Amino acid sequence: MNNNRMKIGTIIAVLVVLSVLPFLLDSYLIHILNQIGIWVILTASLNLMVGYTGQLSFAHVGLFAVGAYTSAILTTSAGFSFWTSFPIAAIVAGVLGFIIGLPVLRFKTHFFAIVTLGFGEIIRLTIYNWRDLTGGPNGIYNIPFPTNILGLDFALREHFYYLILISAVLVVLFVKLLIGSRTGKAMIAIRENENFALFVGINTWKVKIFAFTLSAALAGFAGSLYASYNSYISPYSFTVSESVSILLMVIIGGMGTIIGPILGTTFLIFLPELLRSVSEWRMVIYGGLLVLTIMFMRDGILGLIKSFVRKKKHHSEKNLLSTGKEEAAIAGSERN
Amino acid sequence: MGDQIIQSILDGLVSGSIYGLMAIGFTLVFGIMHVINLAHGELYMLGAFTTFIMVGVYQINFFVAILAAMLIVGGLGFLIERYIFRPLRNTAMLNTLLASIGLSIFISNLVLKIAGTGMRSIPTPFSDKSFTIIGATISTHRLMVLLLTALLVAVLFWVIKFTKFGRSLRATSQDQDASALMGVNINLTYGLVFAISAGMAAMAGGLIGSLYVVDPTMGLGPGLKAFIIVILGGMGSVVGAIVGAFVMGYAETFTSLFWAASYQDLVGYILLILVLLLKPNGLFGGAKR
Amino acid sequence: MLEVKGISRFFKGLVALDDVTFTVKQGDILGIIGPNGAGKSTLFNCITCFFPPSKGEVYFEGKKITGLNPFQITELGLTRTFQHTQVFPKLSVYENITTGQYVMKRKDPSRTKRQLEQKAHEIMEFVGVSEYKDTTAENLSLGYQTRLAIGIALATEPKLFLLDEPAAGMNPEETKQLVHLLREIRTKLGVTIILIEHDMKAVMGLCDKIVVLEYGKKIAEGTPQEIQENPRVIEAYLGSEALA
Amino acid sequence: MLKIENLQVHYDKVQVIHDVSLEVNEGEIVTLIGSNGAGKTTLLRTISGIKRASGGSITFMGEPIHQMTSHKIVEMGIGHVPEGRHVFPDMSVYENLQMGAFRRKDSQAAIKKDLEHIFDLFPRLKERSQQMAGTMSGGEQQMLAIGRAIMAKPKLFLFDEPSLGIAPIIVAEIFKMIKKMNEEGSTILLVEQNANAALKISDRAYILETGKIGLEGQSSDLLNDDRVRKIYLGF
Amino acid sequence: GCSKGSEETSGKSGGSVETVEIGVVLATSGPIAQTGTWVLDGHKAAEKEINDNGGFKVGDKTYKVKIVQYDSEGRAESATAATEKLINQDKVPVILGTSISSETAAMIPIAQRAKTPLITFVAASDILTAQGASFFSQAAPANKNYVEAGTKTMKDMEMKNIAFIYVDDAWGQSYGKLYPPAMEEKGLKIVATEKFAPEQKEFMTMLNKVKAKNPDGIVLAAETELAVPLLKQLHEVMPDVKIMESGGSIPEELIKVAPDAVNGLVTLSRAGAVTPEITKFQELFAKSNSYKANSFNYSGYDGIHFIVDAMQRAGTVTDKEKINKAIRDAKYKGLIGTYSFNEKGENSLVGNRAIIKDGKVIYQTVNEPLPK
Ligand SMILES: Nc1ncnc2c1ncn2[C@@H]1O[C@H](COP(=O)(O)OP(=O)(O)OP(=O)(O)O)[C@@H](O)[C@H]1O
Ligand SMILES: Nc1ncnc2c1ncn2[C@@H]1O[C@H](COP(=O)(O)OP(=O)(O)OP(=O)(O)O)[C@@H](O)[C@H]1O
Ligand SMILES: [Mg+2]
Ligand SMILES: [Mg+2]
Repeated sequence: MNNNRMKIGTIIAVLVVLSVLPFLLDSYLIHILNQIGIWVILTASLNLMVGYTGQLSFAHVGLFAVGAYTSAILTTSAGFSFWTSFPIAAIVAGVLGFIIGLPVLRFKTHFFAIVTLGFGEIIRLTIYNWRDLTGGPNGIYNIPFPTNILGLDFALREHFYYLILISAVLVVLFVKLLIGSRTGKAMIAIRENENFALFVGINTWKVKIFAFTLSAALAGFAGSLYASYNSYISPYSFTVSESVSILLMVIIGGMGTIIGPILGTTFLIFLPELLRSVSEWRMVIYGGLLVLTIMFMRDGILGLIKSFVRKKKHHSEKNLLSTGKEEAAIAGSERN
Repeated sequence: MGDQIIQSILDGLVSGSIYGLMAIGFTLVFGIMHVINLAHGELYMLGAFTTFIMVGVYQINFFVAILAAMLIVGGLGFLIERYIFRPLRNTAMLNTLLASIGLSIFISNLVLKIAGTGMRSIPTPFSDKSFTIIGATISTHRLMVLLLTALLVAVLFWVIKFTKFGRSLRATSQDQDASALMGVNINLTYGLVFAISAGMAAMAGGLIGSLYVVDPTMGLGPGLKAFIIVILGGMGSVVGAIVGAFVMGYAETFTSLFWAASYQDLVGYILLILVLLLKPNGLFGGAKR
Repeated sequence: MLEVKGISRFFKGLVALDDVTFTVKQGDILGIIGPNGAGKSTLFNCITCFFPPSKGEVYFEGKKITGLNPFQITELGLTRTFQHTQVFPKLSVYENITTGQYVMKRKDPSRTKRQLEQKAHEIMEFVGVSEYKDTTAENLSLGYQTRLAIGIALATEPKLFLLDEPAAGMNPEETKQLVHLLREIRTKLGVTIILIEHDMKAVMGLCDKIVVLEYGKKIAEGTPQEIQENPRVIEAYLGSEALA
Repeated sequence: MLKIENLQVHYDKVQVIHDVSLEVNEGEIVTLIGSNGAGKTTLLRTISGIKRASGGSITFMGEPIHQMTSHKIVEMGIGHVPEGRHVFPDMSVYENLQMGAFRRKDSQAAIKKDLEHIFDLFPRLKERSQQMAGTMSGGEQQMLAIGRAIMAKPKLFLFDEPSLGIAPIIVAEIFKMIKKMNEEGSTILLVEQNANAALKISDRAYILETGKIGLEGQSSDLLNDDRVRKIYLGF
Repeated sequence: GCSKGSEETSGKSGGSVETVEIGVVLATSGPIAQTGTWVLDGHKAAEKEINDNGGFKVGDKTYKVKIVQYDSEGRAESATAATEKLINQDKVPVILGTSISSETAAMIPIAQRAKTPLITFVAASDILTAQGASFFSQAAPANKNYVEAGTKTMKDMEMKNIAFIYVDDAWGQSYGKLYPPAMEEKGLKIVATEKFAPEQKEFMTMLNKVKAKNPDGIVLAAETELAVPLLKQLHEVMPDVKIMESGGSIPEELIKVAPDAVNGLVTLSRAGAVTPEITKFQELFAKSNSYKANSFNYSGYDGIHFIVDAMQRAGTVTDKEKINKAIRDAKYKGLIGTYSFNEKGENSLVGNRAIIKDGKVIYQTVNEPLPK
């Protein structure tokens, strides 16, 4: 009980600090925070698949792009405002996620990873080549900011910050509630042992497609925020290397936890910014630090913090793409 | 058109073997160590640079240089396995995948930092002479690539299938603990596998790098492509990797011939997905895993 | 309660099951024995729809279940354990059990969260893993993993429970406890049981009826007494000094 | 031949073997029994170097081996039939057996001869010599695992529950075989749940209770020990 | 570097010399780092020159130049973050960048909002000025200005049947749109059109397909990195064909890496005939760099001088609005021509050309006859 109260207290304190930041920081730092906020939504959505359902998706940057482009096209060519376009963007990305999910979710582990990577790239290349609709490599520019509400002027980084903050908090909260639910438990069971999950009565297919669709819709939502925050989007922002970065964010933070991806996102967006002062060696150091982080923080940043706090005995192996033992085990049971 | 199709068949063969050279090394590490080494492309780049330095700067014989590059990069691969992948062994596969991503960023930027952005090209001893086979032409250099790939595949296939070392590789890939109980030196085996894979990437770098240009970012595309091909072919299978490479090579060649070269990647990905939908374990993937 | 009608299963030319037919009565414990590779696990896989039989059908409470999905069968009240014990490796014992309760919401929506929690504790107590409540499942020894697997299965509240060699790796005392547990499962929970087991003491002591498979064919069926005296079974499976 | 002194083994921070000392003399069959989770498997894995000890020592033929890597230990002559069989699933039965002889430097002919010997012992393996081991039934795999260990011609065998999941008729065979192997000169450390059978064929026995040696003695004595009879023999 | 540079005094030559920080965003790592690095080297050469000469005067004050450069890695996210940092933390009065259109396009709205002049000397895509940002100016010769020079050159090279091959990126696509009508107007016949992906290294099939159409001239639009493998393979397939490249490639680089394949190649160029200023710059450049200056170095060098000129005319090193106005009103003669802008921020630089002959590069305007 006490523990819980402390947790809630911490969360409220963090939220209070977060909400006064625009009064304390300059626009550059607010911009970085805004980027983090948008990416937190994206990584929370990816975490649903990777961390909780155990499916290594590389399609999320593609779905993010779909959200961004839907929103951008609606607001620039069809006269929609952000407020009407973002739900549509989320729905379009969700529907596309569902359609992609139908064939893709039959695959597991590497095959799932590579097929989703394929779909992500197909989305990007379609955007790249469908010039009439998307502007092709030229991208879409002059995407309007959300129209002002509640006295907030979204052309200002500091004001947009609140929109992003609220969205991110809501999405993270939503993910947390979902994970606590029966469906969330089913997702975790699938991650742990998919074939066995069937035998405790989980319709694994349905749960997976639900998770994928939902997570696609969240990615689409993040995309629509991204488009109207930046005013300009181009297919160059949605490449495989971006997929890799968000995956790193989820995992380095500590996947399958709520806070992990937030920490990871913050770390991996701040790190290169901090390194700007050593500009010459920046990317070398970044790459080296990544390797070291993975080698010495198996459970991600969150794991490291936890082992400092010594609250729980840590789990040494995370599950995704496990060394293949479980699969061998279940395959064995099929044979024996 | 007929001539062009024959020519394209030959072109596809060359493209396929170029991809094959990359993919075999990748699939070895993947199949035996269960490590998805996304830094494979960077090893290829290092191979090209090493060859370049030896041939371009020190005027060493091209073939000797490639051989030396294989040894040097192979040795580096051994060290990488020892100090990065071994500590991560037996943890989730994702860890090694991520470490390899970090490694790839590290290596390519380090080379960029040291060597600068400039492009280089490796002088080759091959003459401009080309051969004409039933109306299609192929240069000496490309013919060389083709033959070397064929040779390498044959040797590798034989080693894995029929030698004791090959058997221990397969055993280790299937059950590490049990192989240790049979007396297989796991650390050495993994180190060698990684070294062989790195050496092959280096050979590809020297041979192919001299066809194109050598620069610090040249590994990015081929590394990813190797991964895709390996999955397409069926992971861990050497034959699969080769067949996958040729399927990819021909898909691109014919896209280029009948449509436009710029749609190659799109077609490649669609093909990958279609193949996996029909054969979920890849073209040569076993029924399991 | 369960009718298995003429089931066959082929693996690339190998006949793993050959036209096997039998029935199980409500409340019975049926034993399935046979030499290694006789097709016992394959039979379980066909019944629980892990994969379909090549021929034949299975009826559960009069309803044809062949062709259904495993999760549907679990909902119907048929559940199993695996020869190669299956659990959710990274979850705690308690979480494993509650995951097993997934279907309860469908089966009996009236149950409250508290009731389910209490039930989960009862199950852990029942199968004897309470003291490992917070241990990660993969760190349990094999024997305890087997118990946990039984616990997970019980959490789905099955009417028919199939166990594939649960006593493997247990010592006689533990096997005794297991036999006791299975009896209780039958009497207290009213669950019908099908059991694959090589431990003859357990099988003979527990089962009402035994089916013997060899090379995929049913070679005998009867009470433990009949089976023990069946010369064909002795020759194929028990061996002359089996019960020594 | 094998001497374990004050062995300590940890998984992460949890200690599962506490101060265990035991000894196996040349030519003996020594049985190790204990309940689930007592640490029997862990002990065997530590002997063959797959798991590292955190304290204590293991000496084999006078040489300390607790720091050696497994392939060295295998070379010194320890063969291990692991719990859960661990055959190579995607290799044929034949290749699995060949893997058993991996460290042997004998001629092909000698190896071939031993293969035939295994096939005599387990005709089922001969029948299925080209089948992928992973598709064999549990019992078949167990036979294969034993056969594979014999192929290495070790001086000391570690058996981890060889009767697990095996039909009674074959269990009897396996125990007979172990006895026979012993008579032909092999030393054996046997972990078994089927304590009755194990104690009958063994010379001495240890009882492991949650990571500690609870009892040790002549097998015949233990067979008659009340506590042992109740817990491990089921009388 | 979070100092408020314009206020800070640098103690070196007396107390009165202040430093002006000029913001630069360029991709110096990532897949397209080459051009950015060249431009940056040009910037640095100018910085050094100005400071070695004791700085520059605005009104009666003397200032030194300090370049604050951030790497954008080829990623729009990094470019925007760098821009925000330059504006809000380094508080630079003006930003130069980048060499990549997609990055620059993402930076424009930020600069516009912060009313900070942004000017690119390299990114040539027409989408940049299309945003209609008053604080953005494009000082790179636009593609449409090159088309004129291009068609003229094709005529001069006496190409009859032309195969047109371009890279399928923002820059190449704009040629894909611009060239065909312009060529048709000039009576130049296109027998084949091919586009390829920027990642592509293998061109055999495409080239064999082109070869089947028997062209006598090839018109290329490809950046140096992409052009090299393409030209090498082109040399294998059609050793005798005439080739014109449309200004994406740096001839000195081509000679360096593919000497055999590029003999006789004509490439459009931002730099024209070698002037005394260019010669002087090349000598200066050679002092601190290990390679021979190329036209992207020229652009970088021009960039810093251009800004200094604008500040001098604006009479301020801090007032961003005034500096921006001075930029837009410029008539500055640099190494590659005279920079001036229309109200949309488009420049009026024209295309020149460079001819590779026997390992040498000959620069000229398109009005001069091609060397024999
Ligand atoms: N997936 C498969 N592919 C090929 N053959 C298989 C497969 N699964 C089982 N078999 C074969 O079918 C036969 C029956 O296997 P099954 O696992 O049902 O035996 P079992 O009676 O359970 O034996 P045990 O008591 O040893 O567990 C065996 O010979 C086995 O090798
Ligand atoms: N990989 C592991 N990580 C953490 N703990 C483990 C691991 N493997 C085993 N243990 C723990 O070590 C203890 C001993 O396990 P071990 O497998 O050696 O027992 P055992 O005597 O072989 O039991 P069984 O008869 O069930 O096979 C158990 O408490 C088990 O939970
Ligand atoms: Mg079985
Ligand atoms: Mg054990």
